[in-house]
Amino acid sequence: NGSKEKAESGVIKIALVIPSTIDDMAWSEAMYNGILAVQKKMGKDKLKLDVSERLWNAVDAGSAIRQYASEGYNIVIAHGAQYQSLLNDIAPDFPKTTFAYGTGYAADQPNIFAYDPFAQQGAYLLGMIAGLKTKTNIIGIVGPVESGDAIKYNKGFELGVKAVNPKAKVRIAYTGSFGDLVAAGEIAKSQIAAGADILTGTAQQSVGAIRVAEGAGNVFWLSSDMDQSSLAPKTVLAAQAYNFSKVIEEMIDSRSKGVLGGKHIPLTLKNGMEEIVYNPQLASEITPDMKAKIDAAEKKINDGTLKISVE
Amino acid sequence: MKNNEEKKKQKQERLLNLFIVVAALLVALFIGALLFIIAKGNPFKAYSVMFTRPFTSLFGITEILVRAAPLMLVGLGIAIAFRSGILNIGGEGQILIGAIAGAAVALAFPGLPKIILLPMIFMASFLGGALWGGIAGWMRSYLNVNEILSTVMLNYIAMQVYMFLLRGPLIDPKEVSYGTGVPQTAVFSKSAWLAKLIPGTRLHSGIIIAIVLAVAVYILLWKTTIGYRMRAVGIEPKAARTAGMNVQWYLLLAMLLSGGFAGMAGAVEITGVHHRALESISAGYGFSGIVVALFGGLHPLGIIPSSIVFGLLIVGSDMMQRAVNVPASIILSIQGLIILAIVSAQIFLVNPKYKEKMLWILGFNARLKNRNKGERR
Amino acid sequence: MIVQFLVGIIIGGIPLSVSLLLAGLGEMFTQRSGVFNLGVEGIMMLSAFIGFFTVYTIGSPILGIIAAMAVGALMGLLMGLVSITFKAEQGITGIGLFMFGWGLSGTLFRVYVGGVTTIKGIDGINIPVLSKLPVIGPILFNQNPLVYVAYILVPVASWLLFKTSWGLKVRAVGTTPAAADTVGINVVKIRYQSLVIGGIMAGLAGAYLSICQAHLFADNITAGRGFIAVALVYFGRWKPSGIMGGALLFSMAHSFQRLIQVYGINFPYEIAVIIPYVLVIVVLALTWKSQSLGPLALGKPYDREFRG
Amino acid sequence: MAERIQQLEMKHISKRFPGVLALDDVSITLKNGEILALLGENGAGKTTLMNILYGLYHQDEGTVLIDNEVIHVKSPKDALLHKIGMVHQHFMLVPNLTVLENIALGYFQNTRFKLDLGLVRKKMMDISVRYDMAVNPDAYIWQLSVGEQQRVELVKTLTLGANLLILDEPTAALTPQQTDELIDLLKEMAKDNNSIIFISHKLNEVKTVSSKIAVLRNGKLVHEGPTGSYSVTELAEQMAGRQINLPKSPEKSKFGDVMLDIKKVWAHNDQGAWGLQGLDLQLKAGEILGIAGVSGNGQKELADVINGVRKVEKGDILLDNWNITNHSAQKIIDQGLGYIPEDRLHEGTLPAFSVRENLILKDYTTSQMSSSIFLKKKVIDSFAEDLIETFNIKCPDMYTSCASLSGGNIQKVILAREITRKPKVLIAAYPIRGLDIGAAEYVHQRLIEARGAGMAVLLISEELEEILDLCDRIAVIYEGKILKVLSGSEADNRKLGLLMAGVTDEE
Ligand SMILES: Nc1ncnc2c1ncn2[C@@H]1O[C@H](COP(=O)(O)OP(=O)(O)OP(=O)(O)O)[C@@H](O)[C@H]1O
Ligand SMILES: Nc1ncnc2c1ncn2[C@@H]1O[C@H](COP(=O)(O)OP(=O)(O)OP(=O)(O)O)[C@@H](O)[C@H]1O
Ligand SMILES: [Mg+2]
Ligand SMILES: [Mg+2]
Repeated sequence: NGSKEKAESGVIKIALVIPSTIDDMAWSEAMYNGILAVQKKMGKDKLKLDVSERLWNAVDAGSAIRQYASEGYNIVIAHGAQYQSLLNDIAPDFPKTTFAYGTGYAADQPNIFAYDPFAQQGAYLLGMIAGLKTKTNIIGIVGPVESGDAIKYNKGFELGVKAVNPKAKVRIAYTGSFGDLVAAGEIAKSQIAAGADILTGTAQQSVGAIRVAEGAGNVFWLSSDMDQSSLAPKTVLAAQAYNFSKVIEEMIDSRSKGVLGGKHIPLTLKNGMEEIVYNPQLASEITPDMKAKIDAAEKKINDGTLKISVE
Repeated sequence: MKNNEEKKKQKQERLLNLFIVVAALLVALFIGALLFIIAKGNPFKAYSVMFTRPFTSLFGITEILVRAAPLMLVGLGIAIAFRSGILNIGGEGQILIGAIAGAAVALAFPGLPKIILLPMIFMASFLGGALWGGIAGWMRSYLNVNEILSTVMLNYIAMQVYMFLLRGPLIDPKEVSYGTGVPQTAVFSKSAWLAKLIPGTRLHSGIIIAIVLAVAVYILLWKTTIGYRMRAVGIEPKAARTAGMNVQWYLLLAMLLSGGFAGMAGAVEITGVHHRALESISAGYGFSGIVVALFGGLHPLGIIPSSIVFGLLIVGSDMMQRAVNVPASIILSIQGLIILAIVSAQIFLVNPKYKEKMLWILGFNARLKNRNKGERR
Repeated sequence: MIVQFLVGIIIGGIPLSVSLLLAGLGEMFTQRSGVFNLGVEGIMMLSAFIGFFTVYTIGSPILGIIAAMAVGALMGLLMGLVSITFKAEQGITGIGLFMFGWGLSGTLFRVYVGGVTTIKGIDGINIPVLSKLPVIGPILFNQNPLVYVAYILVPVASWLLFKTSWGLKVRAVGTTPAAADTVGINVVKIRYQSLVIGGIMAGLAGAYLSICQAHLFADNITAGRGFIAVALVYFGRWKPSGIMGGALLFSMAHSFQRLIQVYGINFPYEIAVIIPYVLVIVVLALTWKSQSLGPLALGKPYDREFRG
Repeated sequence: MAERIQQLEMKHISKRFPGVLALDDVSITLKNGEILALLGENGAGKTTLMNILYGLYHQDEGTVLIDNEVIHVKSPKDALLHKIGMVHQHFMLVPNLTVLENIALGYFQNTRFKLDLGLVRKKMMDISVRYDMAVNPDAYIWQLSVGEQQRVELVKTLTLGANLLILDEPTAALTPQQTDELIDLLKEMAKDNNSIIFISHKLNEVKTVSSKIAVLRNGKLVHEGPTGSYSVTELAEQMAGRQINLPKSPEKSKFGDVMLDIKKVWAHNDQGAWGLQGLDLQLKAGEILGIAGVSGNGQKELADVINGVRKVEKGDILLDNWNITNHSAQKIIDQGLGYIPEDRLHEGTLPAFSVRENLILKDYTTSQMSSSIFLKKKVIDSFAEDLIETFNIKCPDMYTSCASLSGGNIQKVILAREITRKPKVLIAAYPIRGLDIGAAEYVHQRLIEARGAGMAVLLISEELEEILDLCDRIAVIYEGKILKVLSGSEADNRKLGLLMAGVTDEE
């Protein structure tokens, strides 16, 4: 009956809680842009959005989430894996509110969605691009911390490279921090100095590495989380981008059918919540031959004949 | 007669304290208002939310206490170290090591009953934090390595050790089997959860533990021979040595205790709030704890209210950011301003010269009276 | 191969050492005068933004650096106002300053820039011919201009501290302010001057990060470097050469751990990442015997008439 | 040197500190070539008055005039510009700078940015030669003995161009010889048309050096006039407002067993050289044994090794036949050692602790004051109250911090604590240094009482007067060894003076 009320008023209030900021050019911004896109479609009067930033710490986030729920927001999105147990704690107290978090698989409560980017899928395709494009046969990954999405991404990427270019070496180095852009830049420099001509990486720190790749000249960057080509149009070749707007739409849709949660939403190439975006300015760098190979692989992934194991 | 006068004086002092703290706060808020204008937000609305909204709901009030618990524990540890002459800025690392040690115990003995398991977790966290603080303490005592240097470095090392354990040996097996790989432990068995004080809120019994420990620290520092020695060593190591105290050992002990308390703050967070250990368990409590301790006058019983005030500051500004829609960063800068203003105001409370002037401004004519009588102490 | 690896370490390490060295040298003056400024991180953060913002709007990196230094000086004055004039506890003042600087930079960035944007900044200079020399070429003759500035400042700081009357005053004020006071030295003024110099240097360090190293600004760009710089002052025992040694040790260790990661030597990366921190502690612990007296009045406000 | 100050006047000076009226309408005058001695008990306001003249403090009321012109001395810099120089009660030297650098510090006030040490060296050597005060310009202050530091202070003040000199207890830490030299020097300088204000508690010196005296009591000027007509006892009476008799130990022929036996002890000093070189000494119950010697000859090391805070390299120390060599300080204290250290504020007490807490510093672990780890508040309170009363310690209440007490009262706290525990052996290092004559009388009485009660007292001092008055035997320490032990009756000023200078074979 809760959903009916909302349907009557016709306005959906979404609250977003993110660990970094809406302009981090990565994970948080991707989600923010996704919601904005839905808002644009539905109209500002139909979808209201409020954001709380820098709630990297789970305690602070918990308080924000609880407050949003008690203020009658319909959907509260806690955009990070670390928020899982918070939601499990809060959700039973607000049975009419939809909660969502990701990366995660466990939607243990009837009003929690767990969204789960299959980072390895897009990464596999990007890895193929890297393997095909590299001249030095050295490809560098600038990692933040070896965990969660970064592992999935890195593994998928490596498999993609090996699939098309077994001779190529993939070198991973971590900064030990998600936000240290300068350190990421330094690692990128070391990677380039050690011969890498294609770089990739995850988390908001990667912005620092992109800048270094751009400065180095003949190095390409492959983006994760979102299309980062606006940062370095001559360097960012392609991106594995999450289409969070579809995730949001699915949740809104579910609610209208009276389902407040309890679902695991994977973000895959197949369901279009994850996609490969090519930088139009560097379109000439991707030959039709390469494109064909990538598309073929994508097809295989989608029909299940190619499984990318991240175990 | 004399008693009356004493009382009047005490009343004046209290009034002065209040007046000065409020005045300092106003100055900070005024400068903060300029920041709001720069950030294109409405300062009036912001402040009214910040200082009233937390009190309008049970949720707000309980949240303040949820924050106060770890702050109090860290603050107590800092005060112990400070009183013994050591500036412990390694709280952040000690919290993490404490949390992970407690988590390891919670995961290893899920079947034990609550009254055994919880104390074991707290003990483990205490020992973990004590180990981390003790490293710095030992190096300071016996190798003469400056504790500021070592604790800054140890904070980074703790962070990496913590992450290593979380994504390796202690990771939730489900995270591995499912392939999400989020660095967090499995949820503890219920017997490792602190009791909830008020259902429907996050308020847990950690705050009671913290208050009890604050009293214990007070007793330790002022009512026991150990505390006597620790404070003596902090004030004048030379005299303490001449009086037969083992200065090095008491410095080390202070750091062990200080780290142990920070470690227990970690225990409170994992058993009271998250019920598991996860990334980013400390919201800078290691640093805020220093501020809390100093606001509390480095006195355990002062740290109780000061951690609650700081809890209000955190919760209130958090609510304010959502209400006014300004960048979250602005809260940090306003908290910074408040700290600066309040420490600046201390001079009016501590320095008798300024204090007299302030009393005079408030209309208490202590100074002139004394003078005419030509009184000597 | 070995030579290449070593050169790689040095080339990778030098840029990293610059911000630590600059901020550390500044903090050395501050501490020598008796003030413990834990707010360096906040100063670096704010000036990194101001430097970036100036380049972003006006386009001149030189002006950016000047603006960053000016903001650093102002932050130094603020620290002075609270810790010298109001005689507040210095550690806590530093933490306040840190929070203020961090928060303000984040706020201004969001409101007036909006999102991550890159700028032209200052690139390394490639001294023709010389930079082609083997081994020393890339190390000595192919660096960012501020790298040279930072390393030239090491002897300059030494000279200032040990060979000028001002430096003598700073040393005296930080050790026995009462003695300095009784020969007519204005303790407050010297401390303010030292704080301003410390602020300017921290500002330069911040500008280096945003304008020279990253060519952009992002929230928390300094990521703890200011705190490391403060720690290195202790490591270097309040001497420019010691601080340089510390900054080099720390950043070379960083560079080393990055390279072993990049070359795929297989062990948990966490261990690699903590190498520099452990190394700094270990070196200091091993050299404990050569202890020297620091500024004895460090952290203590000075007041002629006030008796604790 | 340029023009001299002809006349200095301080008129109607009042100064208030929170809770204390330190100076109440005080006026003094000083003419060129005069030496004015400023007398008064501890806390009478002498230093405060001089600090006002020197610009360190600012008077609440009153004016300062030089040559009939009102001057405003806002800071020491102004004072130096007016050619006023001051040697402070506590040395104002930077320990980790050299002598030369310390002097340059003041010298370069208004000169160039570049440090020209050569110039200062020349100036300084001029002064040093002219007044015959040898100092090594390149030595670090921390390497110097107290006497040498005192000389540096003087040279510094003169190099900075002062011709009105304020000397605040300059002789407190000097040996008799050094004191004599200083007095000659001051007279010399006065002849040279300098004016001098001299503060001291040692009335003999005052009588020899000064041409004029001013006496402060409780912040008020109670007497001013020429020195000539007063005897030392009269001066003492002026100061304290009562009669004062410095006590002497009554003759005694029977002493107890050997309580402290120091056998050929060797120990390093802070600089790593040998501070004690096979020192040998026996101390009996019920006697006061004086250690006479120029400071820096091993007194500090001796006190330290007995206390267990310095390592004994060779030799043994027996306390009541127990070997305490290299035991921990705690053990030695438990064995029955009492100690009145030289640095009363930072070694003898914990300055920020209350009087109450300082009084229990050595007894808080006894079963009387604590059970297991808990301190017994009530017992301690009444204990502290008792001591404050019996030892007449002047403090607002027992919760006042020790740092805020006057030197004499701090010494009383230490005495009360150490004597009440009835130690077998009591070491007293320079117990009356800096104390006024009334307080000195008090301390001496207590030491004599301790002797009467059978304690073995080791009195380390440079003041021959004190040693001759109190000691049953006198050991002269020289370069880390006991040069000779004299009985109280055979010793006199001259003999001791020679021995202290290392001369053993007179005639
Ligand atoms: N800065 C200060 N703050 C508070 N009280 C002070 C201060 N300086 C001096 N006093 C008080 O003023 C009085 C005079 O002190 P002053 O130091 O002038 O005495 P003095 O005559 O020099 O004593 P002494 O012989 O011990 O050196 C004392 O009661 C002292 O406690
Ligand atoms: N900012 C500075 N940088 C370097 N040296 C300085 C600085 N300020 C002062 N000095 C040195 O100190 C000398 C003057 O110091 P002093 O404290 O007397 O200054 P002042 O301007 O006379 O003081 P005030 O005007 O505040 O009374 C200068 O000649 C120079 O040697
Ligand atoms: Mg005095
Ligand atoms: Mg001037």
